Amino acid sequence: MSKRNDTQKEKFIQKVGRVLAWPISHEKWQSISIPLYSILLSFIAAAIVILLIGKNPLQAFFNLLQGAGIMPKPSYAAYKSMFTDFLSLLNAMTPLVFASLAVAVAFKAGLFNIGVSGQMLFSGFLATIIVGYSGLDAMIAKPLVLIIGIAAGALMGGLVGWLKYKFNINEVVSTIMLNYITQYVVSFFIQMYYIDPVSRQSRYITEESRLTLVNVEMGNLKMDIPLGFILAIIVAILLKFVMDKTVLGYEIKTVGTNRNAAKYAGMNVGKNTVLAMVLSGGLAGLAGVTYYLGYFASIQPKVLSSIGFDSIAVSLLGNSNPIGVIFSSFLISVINQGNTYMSSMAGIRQEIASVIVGLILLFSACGAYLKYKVSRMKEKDAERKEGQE
Amino acid sequence: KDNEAGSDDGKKGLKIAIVTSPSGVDDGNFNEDNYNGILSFIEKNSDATVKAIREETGDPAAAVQAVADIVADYDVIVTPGFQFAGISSIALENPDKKFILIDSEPAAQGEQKEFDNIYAMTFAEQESGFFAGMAAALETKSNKVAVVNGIAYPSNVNYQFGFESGVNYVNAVYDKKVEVVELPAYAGVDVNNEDVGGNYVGTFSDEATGKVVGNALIDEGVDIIFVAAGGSGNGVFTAAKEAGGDVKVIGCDVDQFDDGVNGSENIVLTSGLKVMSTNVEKSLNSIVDGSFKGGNVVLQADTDSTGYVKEEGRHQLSEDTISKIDEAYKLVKEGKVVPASNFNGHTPDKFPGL
Amino acid sequence: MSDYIVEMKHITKRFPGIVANDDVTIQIKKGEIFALLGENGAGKSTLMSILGGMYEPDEGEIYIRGEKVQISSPNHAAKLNIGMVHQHFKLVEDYTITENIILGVEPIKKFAGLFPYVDIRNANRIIKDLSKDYGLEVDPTKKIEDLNVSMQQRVEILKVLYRQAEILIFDEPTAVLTPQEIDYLLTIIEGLRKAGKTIILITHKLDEIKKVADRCAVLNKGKLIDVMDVKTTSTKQMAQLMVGREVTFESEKRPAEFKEEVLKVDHLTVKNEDGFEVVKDVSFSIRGGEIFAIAGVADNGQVELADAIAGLTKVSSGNIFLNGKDITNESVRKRTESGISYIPEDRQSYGLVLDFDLATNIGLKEYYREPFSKGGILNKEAFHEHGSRLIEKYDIRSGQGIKTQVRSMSGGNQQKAIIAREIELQSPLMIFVQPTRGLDIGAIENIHKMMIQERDKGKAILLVSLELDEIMNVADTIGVIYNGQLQKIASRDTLTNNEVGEYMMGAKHE
Amino acid sequence: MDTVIIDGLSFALPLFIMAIGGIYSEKSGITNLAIEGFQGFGAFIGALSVVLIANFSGTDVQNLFYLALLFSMIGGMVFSVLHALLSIKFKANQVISGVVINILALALTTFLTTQINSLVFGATSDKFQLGVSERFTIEGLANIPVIGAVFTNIYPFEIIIIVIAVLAWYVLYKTKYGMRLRASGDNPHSVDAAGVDVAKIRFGAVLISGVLSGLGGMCFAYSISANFSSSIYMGYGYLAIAALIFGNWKILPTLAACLLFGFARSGGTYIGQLMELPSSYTDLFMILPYVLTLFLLIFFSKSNRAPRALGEIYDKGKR
Ligand SMILES: Nc1ncnc2c1ncn2[C@@H]1O[C@H](COP(=O)(O)OP(=O)(O)OP(=O)(O)O)[C@@H](O)[C@H]1O
Ligand SMILES: Nc1ncnc2c1ncn2[C@@H]1O[C@H](COP(=O)(O)OP(=O)(O)OP(=O)(O)O)[C@@H](O)[C@H]1O
Ligand SMILES: [Mg+2]
Ligand SMILES: [Mg+2]
Repeated sequence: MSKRNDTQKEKFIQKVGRVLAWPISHEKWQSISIPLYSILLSFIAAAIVILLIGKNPLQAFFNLLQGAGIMPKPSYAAYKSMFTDFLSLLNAMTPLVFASLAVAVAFKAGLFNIGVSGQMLFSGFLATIIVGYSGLDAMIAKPLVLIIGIAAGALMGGLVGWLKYKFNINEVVSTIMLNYITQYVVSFFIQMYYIDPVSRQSRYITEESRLTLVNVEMGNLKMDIPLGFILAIIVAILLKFVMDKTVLGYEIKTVGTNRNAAKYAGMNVGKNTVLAMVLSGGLAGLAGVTYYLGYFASIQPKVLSSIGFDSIAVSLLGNSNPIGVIFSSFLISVINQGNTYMSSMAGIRQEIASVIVGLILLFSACGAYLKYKVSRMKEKDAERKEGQE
Repeated sequence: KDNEAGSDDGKKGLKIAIVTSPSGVDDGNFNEDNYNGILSFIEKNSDATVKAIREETGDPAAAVQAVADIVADYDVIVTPGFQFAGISSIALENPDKKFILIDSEPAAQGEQKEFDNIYAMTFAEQESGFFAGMAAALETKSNKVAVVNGIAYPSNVNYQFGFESGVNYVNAVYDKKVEVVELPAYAGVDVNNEDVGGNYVGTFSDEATGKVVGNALIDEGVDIIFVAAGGSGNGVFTAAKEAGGDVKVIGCDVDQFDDGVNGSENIVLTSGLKVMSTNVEKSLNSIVDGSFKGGNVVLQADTDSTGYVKEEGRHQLSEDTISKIDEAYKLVKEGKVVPASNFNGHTPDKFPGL
Repeated sequence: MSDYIVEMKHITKRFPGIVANDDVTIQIKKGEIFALLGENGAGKSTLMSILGGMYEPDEGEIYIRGEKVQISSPNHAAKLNIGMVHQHFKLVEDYTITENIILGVEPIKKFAGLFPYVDIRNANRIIKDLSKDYGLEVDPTKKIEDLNVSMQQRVEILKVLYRQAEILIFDEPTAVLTPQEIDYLLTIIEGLRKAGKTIILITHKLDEIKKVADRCAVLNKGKLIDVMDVKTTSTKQMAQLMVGREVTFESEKRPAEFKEEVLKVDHLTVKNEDGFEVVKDVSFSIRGGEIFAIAGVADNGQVELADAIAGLTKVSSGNIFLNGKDITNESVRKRTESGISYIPEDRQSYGLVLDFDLATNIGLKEYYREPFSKGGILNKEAFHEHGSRLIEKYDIRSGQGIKTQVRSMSGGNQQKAIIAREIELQSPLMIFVQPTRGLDIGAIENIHKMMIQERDKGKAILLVSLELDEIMNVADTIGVIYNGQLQKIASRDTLTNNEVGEYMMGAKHE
Repeated sequence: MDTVIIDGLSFALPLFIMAIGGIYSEKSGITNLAIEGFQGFGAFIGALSVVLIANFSGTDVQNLFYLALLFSMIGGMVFSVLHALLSIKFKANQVISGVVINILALALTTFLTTQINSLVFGATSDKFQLGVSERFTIEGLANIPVIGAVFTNIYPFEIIIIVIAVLAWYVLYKTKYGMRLRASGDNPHSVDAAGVDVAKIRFGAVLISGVLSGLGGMCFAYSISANFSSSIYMGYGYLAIAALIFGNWKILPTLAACLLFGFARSGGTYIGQLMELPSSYTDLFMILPYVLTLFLLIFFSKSNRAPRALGEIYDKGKR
């Protein structure tokens, strides 16, 4: 009797499982549907958290979108509109895209670049002191900032790759060490030579060298135009192409998956390891300059941007796929950007936003499991059908 | 405490927002003191509301952005901290909004340094430092006292010079031989690149190094330390607590007595104050009664805006010490004693009233 | 009670795209040696994995000693006294032999009556004794990473015996052993039977079956074809049943026509990672149209020699010439381009990227040039086309064609994929290291044919094999390696099996 | 000079115990970047528990030192369940899981600290105030020149850590569980084939790592600031990982690495004090441990080898 009940219960669970799994059961769409599903789950979880503290989750999410410039707010300050909010969203998102791409590239080569923050800081700092205070013309300064950013980041990334290849130094350790070293050294120089006593961080860079055009007046709006954003999109698409369609990408992936086989196939493992880190570092450098000379215009001493760590998770959420990374960065940026407004309107503490981000990342880390479960379920179904025939 | 006080948004009262640095309005310290001023205002003006908003990076640009994000929805924005100096641009764009900026002057916009809709208050830190220095010099048993700061920004140097002035004042007036201990390795270099001595941790957020500095001073025989070093100061507190015995600290900015609990004892002798809450409340009142006037003001003892804690149960000063400090307080108020600050042209060894 | 100790009835097991076992029924008597035979991918390993508790069958029933069981895990199988010796050893390299054997069934003692600890010392003794009893002598305190393959296999067998297995499954135990080691293993297997154990043996080598097995089941594409009595069946019949056509064991081969010298190895010395000389002062040359085979017992430097020629290992002294050009310090890529194909010994960690699909793996060596890529841009079409062609041509079987993830392919078919790729490079020099390891006889025959075909096209072929039969079968010239040194180079026709065997053991010098 | 040793030890030992946790996890095959999160969450729970107990029982927080340590271990363990679930049950990428957990730990503990302070204690504060830990000196031994400093001004937790470290060594190398654990990190298939549940072993290892990290976090909270706040997330978790990799995943060499960090840190400060450079130079001395590590790694990394199966998602079907 109870046994029968059990099987009925089991069947019911299976049915529920199948219904729940249906949206992500189509293999072809899984690379999109699974992250979406994870996000959905995390928002449900976040909604529960918000309900628990006695607020209305729907309103909160709506406020989040309003704050991020996706939905209109009921009132705007002078010179502001949904459009300017949206632009600042893009502005904030730009470094995150670059940083996540940096992580993704290294990841493809089987390396964990935990040092994105350090690379960002290093390149941001160099660009700041070389160009930021130089008074160069915008036409020269902006490209120069990009070049210095890429070069500095690539140099530092390359160093990590080289240490790994030459001395077998685990890149997780070397990047952690370099993070600290950069943080302290840069802080030292800022405190000694570049400090602005009022803001207590490095002096502001010139408008000309800044990668975001700030307070551009158009109509009755003042907007911040993130030049780096367009670059980020182009770079992501380019990277996607490089990874999927070129010899370089193929080599990096092979080295990342099986070093021995790569060597056997005639690939230069050392070169590819260093190259992947150079690429990753270069991207981190871009993240650095768009952050310190774009979104911001100065550097806080002794602070490593948390973007370096967030990007690890963001890149996973985007499946280490450059295009996916654009979307995942967008999502995380919406939450980060919208949260001030959400807090103001819904009276929910900002920390909740971090908790939501954490939840999203948590659920998306389980994407592989979802995929596995679904395919198992489908196998079972297929077998059952065959059995019946 | 919820970060929403007052009640319904439907009412017509003053809509206030307070935007703070990452530590939030419940940091039990600087931000909270400002917040308390608002709450106290709301208690008397029950149709007013306040929302507390925390900016998470602590970066000035982000801080300004956070204000810009929400400015449309409020009448008054209270912004405690130097990070918010940049709100002057928003103030220009939104002349119908009022801003109360604490502990910083607004960033200049072109030539303009003062703004009609920004009331920016800074405090004469050297005065608070002065009272702290007197307290230390009067209470020390080892005749060695010290001040620990974060970085040699003007506000910190003001505290340091004020403290040293206070000690020197006591030495001169009450014929004591109290030494202000300075560790050469932690000498500060001020914004004009001048060596100002003192004990600077080098950062406001490193408790560990703060503790190292605290321990080094205690090793030198110092028994009273004035701590004006932000987060790094917690480390000094810990060092004092671990040292036990007679080592005491003097808090800074707000009453830090609660942070001094050490088992059944308390290590906080007293605290040097910036009186922010009442000043915030005052200027909110001025908005309501229409007397609000923008501008940059330095608040001093003459408005009871600087001082020290002598409230029963919140300090461990002797009656005698209190009366001596209060005497000096009067002189400071009257401008007869002017403790040295970073840029007022006086030095701790030579200032009016010494 | 039934006569059978193991009965697997109507077993069906499906994997995506393939039915690995299709309604298979086998019954095994206590105390017999039961052989399983079948082409690569026929489902032998799968069937035995089911018995060993690794997989659960989709359909069918299993009876052990007449009792119906559901074997849910290897642990459960061990409780039923079933033990499996996998072909890919499951050993902890960092551990000693003892530690590996007792893992999971550790003997515990207490220190000061309080702190339990694993009693290694006692276990060492027990294992020493056990290994003596079965003629599997080992030094229990040695680490696995210091052992050669045949020793590692002994550890696997001891592991099973230590757990008191009555039913022992061997999955291709001889594929990695030298002829001498094989003989030894077979005696051990017979000894085990004498000790009352029941043995199931998967192998592709018919003479081994003939030698020790009592009965033999033949699988084909997941289906049971027949179970026969080994005594009354000839190897030819078995082979025919398995492949479905007649198989010739001797390769037809015209006399060789030697052309220009292609490879010249001159006083080559190679050191391993620990700085130990593993190839010592080796010199030889291969002409076009020649199959030069290196005979030798495993671990005598032949793999390092091949690696050195292919550029995977650094040379410490001496030179290598290809078509007269010194390539000693060239990169792997340069060598491949100057004309070297290489089938490495370790197919899974060198020859293939297991996580990539078949088409990508088949293009692994040519991806950077036309038509696979142009100006640094890959051409997926070319990969697919090339892959499909080779799958067809070399009869590579897999669940989903060129899109199959290589990891899911049977070992034999993985090997075929590598062979196809390397032969298609059409390099003047082809290095084949153990090309037929783990392949079924049909496939072996095919590969031998192909090697001879390439030879006849004028290619120089360097064959490294542990199997004397294979060498005697296809080689034109034989070099015997022992302890890193070439003991003897001579024409195939001037050597007998025995002579080569003696050189291989280092018993005879030039 | 004494302070170099005293401060060095009080920093090195908590780091060491966290690194041992990392060794457990990584030796079992699970990459553990989540130490940072574990130690923070552990310290959070430890601090919260004693603050609550003190509040409701009227005891002085000062006397709850050992309870705080205990609860921090429990807290670290509870939080580590997340990493275990994610990387073992849900087959998530372990590095990512670690990073996500760190992000979550920071967000959750800061949020909860202020929330609980206001809801439960009606106080507005972003920290939990702890009592300070006592320190003691072993009289006779303390008088030995130089070495004496080791026995001077000891935090009780230093002794506890050493005892636990010995215990950890014993379990890892002498017991059946330890043997299976190390095997799981080398070749999980062999462990599986031996009838041992790899997932369970690894789950246990990650939990142990949570326990030890929690303890480490609490010790830092006591030794540095005598309170719990988000400033506990100083990157020491990552430093512990660097130490264990530097120590080649072995307990004793890892101790050496931690001591190196500790002494280089306090030594750097000491040199700074000796040279009497102004405070702005402190930053330069702070890099000493990290530069030293990088430099030494150049010589020691060649022979470094991670557990063979580290970071691989164990899937029975795969070989
Ligand atoms: N876990 C699995 N997932 C998917 N397919 C599998 C799996 N295991 C085996 N197969 C497929 O099942 C078929 C039978 O494989 P099996 O390993 O049993 O063959 P085999 O007879 O042992 O071959 P070989 O002689 O090459 O060892 C093969 O086509 C193989 O690709
Ligand atoms: N994760 C997997 N997915 C698909 N197939 C798998 C997987 N793991 C193992 N297999 C298949 O399972 C089968 C059994 O593996 P086993 O270790 O017995 O090797 P085998 O087939 O005998 O290989 P070999 O030919 O090298 O002896 C193989 O066919 C292998 O390809
Ligand atoms: Mg098989
Ligand atoms: Mg096989």
